Amino acid sequence: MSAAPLLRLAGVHTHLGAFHILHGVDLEVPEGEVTVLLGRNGAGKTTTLRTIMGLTPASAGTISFDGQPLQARATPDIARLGLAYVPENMGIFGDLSVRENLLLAARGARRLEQIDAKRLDAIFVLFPALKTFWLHPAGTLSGGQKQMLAIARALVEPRRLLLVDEPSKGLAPAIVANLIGALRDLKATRTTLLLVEQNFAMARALGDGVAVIDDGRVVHRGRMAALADDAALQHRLLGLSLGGRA
Amino acid sequence: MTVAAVPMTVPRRDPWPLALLAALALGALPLVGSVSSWVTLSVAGLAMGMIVFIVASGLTLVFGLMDVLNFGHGVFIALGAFVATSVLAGLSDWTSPADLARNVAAIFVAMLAAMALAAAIGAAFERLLVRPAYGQHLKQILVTMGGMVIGEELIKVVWGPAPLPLPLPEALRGALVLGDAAVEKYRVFAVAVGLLVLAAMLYTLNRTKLGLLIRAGVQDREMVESLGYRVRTLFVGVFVAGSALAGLGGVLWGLYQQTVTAQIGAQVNVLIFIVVIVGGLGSTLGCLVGALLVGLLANYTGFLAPQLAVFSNIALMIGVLLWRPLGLYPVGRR
Amino acid sequence: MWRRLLSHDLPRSRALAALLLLIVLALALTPFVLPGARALNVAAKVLVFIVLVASYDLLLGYTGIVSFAHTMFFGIGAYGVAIASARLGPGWAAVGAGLGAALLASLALAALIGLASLRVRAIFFAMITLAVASAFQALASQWSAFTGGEDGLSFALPAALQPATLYLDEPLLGARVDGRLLSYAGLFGATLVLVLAMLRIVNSPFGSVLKAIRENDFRAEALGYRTVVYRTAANVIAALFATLAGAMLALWLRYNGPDTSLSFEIMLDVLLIVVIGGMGSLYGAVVGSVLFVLAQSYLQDLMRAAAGAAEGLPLLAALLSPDRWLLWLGVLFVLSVYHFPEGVVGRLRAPRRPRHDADRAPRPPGGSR
Amino acid sequence: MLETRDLTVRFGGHVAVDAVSCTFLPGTLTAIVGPNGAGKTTYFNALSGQVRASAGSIHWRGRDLTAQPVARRAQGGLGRAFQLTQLFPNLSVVENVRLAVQARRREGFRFWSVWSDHRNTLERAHALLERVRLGDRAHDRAASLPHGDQRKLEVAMLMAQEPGAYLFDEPTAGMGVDDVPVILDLIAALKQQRDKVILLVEHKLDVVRRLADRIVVLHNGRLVADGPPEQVMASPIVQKAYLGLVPPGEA
Repeated sequence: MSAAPLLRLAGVHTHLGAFHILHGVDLEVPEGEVTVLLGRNGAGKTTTLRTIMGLTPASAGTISFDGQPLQARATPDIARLGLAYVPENMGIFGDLSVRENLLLAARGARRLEQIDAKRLDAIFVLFPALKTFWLHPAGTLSGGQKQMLAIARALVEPRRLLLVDEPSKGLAPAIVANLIGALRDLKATRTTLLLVEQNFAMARALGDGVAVIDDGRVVHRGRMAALADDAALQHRLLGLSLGGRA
Repeated sequence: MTVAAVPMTVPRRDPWPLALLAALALGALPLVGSVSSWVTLSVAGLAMGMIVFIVASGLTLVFGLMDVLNFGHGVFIALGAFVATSVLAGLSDWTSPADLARNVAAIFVAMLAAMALAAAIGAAFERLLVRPAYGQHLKQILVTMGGMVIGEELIKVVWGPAPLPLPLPEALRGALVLGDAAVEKYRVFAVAVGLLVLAAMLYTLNRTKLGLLIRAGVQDREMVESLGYRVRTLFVGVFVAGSALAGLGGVLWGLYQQTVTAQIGAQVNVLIFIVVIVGGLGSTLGCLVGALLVGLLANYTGFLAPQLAVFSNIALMIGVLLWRPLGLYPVGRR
Repeated sequence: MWRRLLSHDLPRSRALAALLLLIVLALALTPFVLPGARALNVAAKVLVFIVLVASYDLLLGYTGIVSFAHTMFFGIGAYGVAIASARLGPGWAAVGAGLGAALLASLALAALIGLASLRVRAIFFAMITLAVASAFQALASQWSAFTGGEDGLSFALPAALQPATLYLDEPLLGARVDGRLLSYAGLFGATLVLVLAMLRIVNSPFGSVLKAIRENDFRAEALGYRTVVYRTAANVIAALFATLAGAMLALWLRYNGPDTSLSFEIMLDVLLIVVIGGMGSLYGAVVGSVLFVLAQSYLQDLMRAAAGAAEGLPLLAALLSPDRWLLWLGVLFVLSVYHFPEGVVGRLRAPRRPRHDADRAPRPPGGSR
Repeated sequence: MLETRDLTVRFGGHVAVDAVSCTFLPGTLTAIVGPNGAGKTTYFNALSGQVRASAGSIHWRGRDLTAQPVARRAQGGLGRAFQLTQLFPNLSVVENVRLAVQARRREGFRFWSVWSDHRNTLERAHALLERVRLGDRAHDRAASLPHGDQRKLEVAMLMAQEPGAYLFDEPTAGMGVDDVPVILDLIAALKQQRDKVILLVEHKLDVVRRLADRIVVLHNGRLVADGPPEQVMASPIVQKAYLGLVPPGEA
């Protein structure tokens, strides 16, 4: 296997009030690759990302990023290490304009001019709609456009790892295809991505490595290509298969 | 399609609350009868509205950003007013001559002193009283109320329990005559200072990174933290700035009333609560419109039906809440 | 017998039961054991505060409603009796009419405020009640023709209660048996009856639903309880008891003014008593009122002595001067909210674990994981 | 009989439930399944009144209750258990259930009787606790119960309401392996009464297979499949919906 993974989770447990959600998650995200985290809903995918970002405290286990422990750090400090997080509900600042959302995401820039022009143009090429509604409050954008803005915010400054939570959720097929194209271009720049997804088509199009999580535990680890060819395995892990535990 | 060719469209603001403000002002004209007294009342209303806005703006941002409701915010108003009495008394050689430049300079020194002290006490107030009660509204209400009482009593210890006079500097006494309408000089000054503070605030909120952070934090605190900003320290900054603004407002309110008592904070506290409710918690624009509505209404009813003036604020609050239960400009809570 | 009388809400702690018994006896025997007017006034103030604070805890401790309008209803009761007696002349008819009118006014106002809680969040409701109460206070001092303005209204009591009326020639157990004693007895009796009535209400099915609303009003609604109706009823009941407490105060003082029955300081006293006594139990109001009024009356003497001793240091003297006692009240209040949340009763009942945390934020409604 | 006609729920631009028409007959247990964000919980919230329907209507026992508030629907016999446990944390376990029984018997608005004098209400509460095997924890604080027991308490409160329609929202979520059968037996016993409409949102498909007479599959807020378990499980549309390959609408 290549050098030590950029991100590693070992035996991570989390509790949300009385709920015990993650039951010892082990996960590795190699640098420069897209790792897809698949699983039925309620399996703990979103909680895994929130735990990495420190939004939900891990009650046990270790999380290390580039060799540094994360579980003791506060969310802002984790983000400053170079992690970007695109939450399931996109976390758009509705009252702020598209321009202001992006300016805010560029922590190093005090004014728009200080943002790397090349990156901004690349974003506009990926997501032209953001240029059209540049001055509009982000709240007035459509679902797909909001998703594009959420991802654009993660690209406005170089980040070492992008955590993206179900970008395809609630989007029309045409927009999903568009999104896959955009993320594929991003993948070409060898950006490390941990993608949580239910949409198998998107997962297959983008994923290098894959981990399947169920009831708070990683139940399968492997290469996306292998899983894509093995229909039986897909059904057992993800579909309406009648097997599975009580 | 090259990037440059992509057309840009411009957004539109919600006009209704501003229309309400205009309707109130114009509606009062026929009732008041003479244009001159309408002008006098309107300027008085604007002045009062501006001062209340300065004080209330800190409170609404603090709530918007960290869901903290400071029932003791009024104590900083009293603090500002009393500081003004000491400073202006000390600078009597600047305030007694009818030299506008010196008078205004004296007031600005008083304002700076009031803001500095209010900021320092604000930091202590946040550290001791507010921080241990994050997220627990009942405890916040009780503890900040206790903070108000302690603040008032400490002021009495330092400045004595009796009300103190806060005379206007010479050049700001009396009224300007515009046509046949008499407009008090100090009120024009108060409106001017109010506009200055408003401009500075709008510039900060809309043109600077700090302002973006505050507005975004009010919307979605977790997302702002996920972008790498420490919202907790941002909040303490906003709390201290809010206290300083209340101190500044205290100076203006003290001069407006011309006498200063320790209970000044408690009286104004109720007024700024109404303004913050009417405007919409967490919204600066809402706070401005709410403050102007309260200021104008208070002066108009004070002239037309003094007996009912007390209830004009309550009626306004109930009216707005029936129309928009979350206030004029509800901040979209995610 | 005890169980039925206390509506099965026993003190559940020997120490608390002993304390309550001691308080009842002390209040009953004050006129005989400590004749002087001062002790009697302190005891009467305790009785009035017990009823006022118990009714407030019905809202804050049992239903979880924060309202600052409680002193308004207290004032309405006091003014009702004062205005009626001043205008219609002393006599039970005037007192009855004044009290009746006050109760009606409080009922209407409380129902109105209760319905307002339908549309707005808890914090807004607290702010709205603060605004309404302050407007009412301003009104009371403005309508001087009607309310006697800033200096208030003095009035004569019905003949039976006047100190001049003598019932027995020689004193009974050391106390002159006159109208004054009858007034005190009336006050004591009324307090006993009202507190037992409130005890019954909080232990009735209605009371159990109030506690459910405090704990999780979302779930109470899902069970089928129309929480707005219960909240409004709680507001009305608490207001009526506060009105009665106001009337009791006016009858005892033979005077009523904005500072004695409407000032914000009274609201602060009520808040402190409820917190120190212990929220969520009427016994908290009883114990808290006694502790508070005793502290208020005798602490000032203590501070006067201390201020005298600290004559040399101006700042220290100013800090300890009796009229700054509100400063120490405030400090005590903040410390007890943080470090003594369960109050005296809570600590006596379950020394280790706080009985409940009245402001625990309920879980957000049915969002998915 | 519970029925929704073109029930639609919109949050701003996002359509969570898209014109779902469905009829649920007494004596049947219908499982509602679907991938994340399919609108299952939103559909439930619209039925029980937590969320207002943007369009369409809801009918229960012949009455249109689309505009009725939550409490009135509960009184009308629509009982709901929540995915995120909703209890009265500081009240005792038996008090939680007693409040539900008291609500069912409309005895809430009584001021003068002492609550413990209503023996039958209290006994009914204790009996229900026995059925969910929480009899020995009656006087503990509800918040002190472990998660699995809290879910059992939630089910006991729902049964105390004796509703005509039971809406279970993932009743066995996060429950220990030995607790699940207790709940499943309870739900199965309810089915035996033949006159109850039972709806169940559930991810554990073996639970669904064991209890459901009928399965309704929601995807992106739309009803994509409705029928007996074997037929629905086997249908390719549903398989794809679950895998998110192709939204069936365009299949």
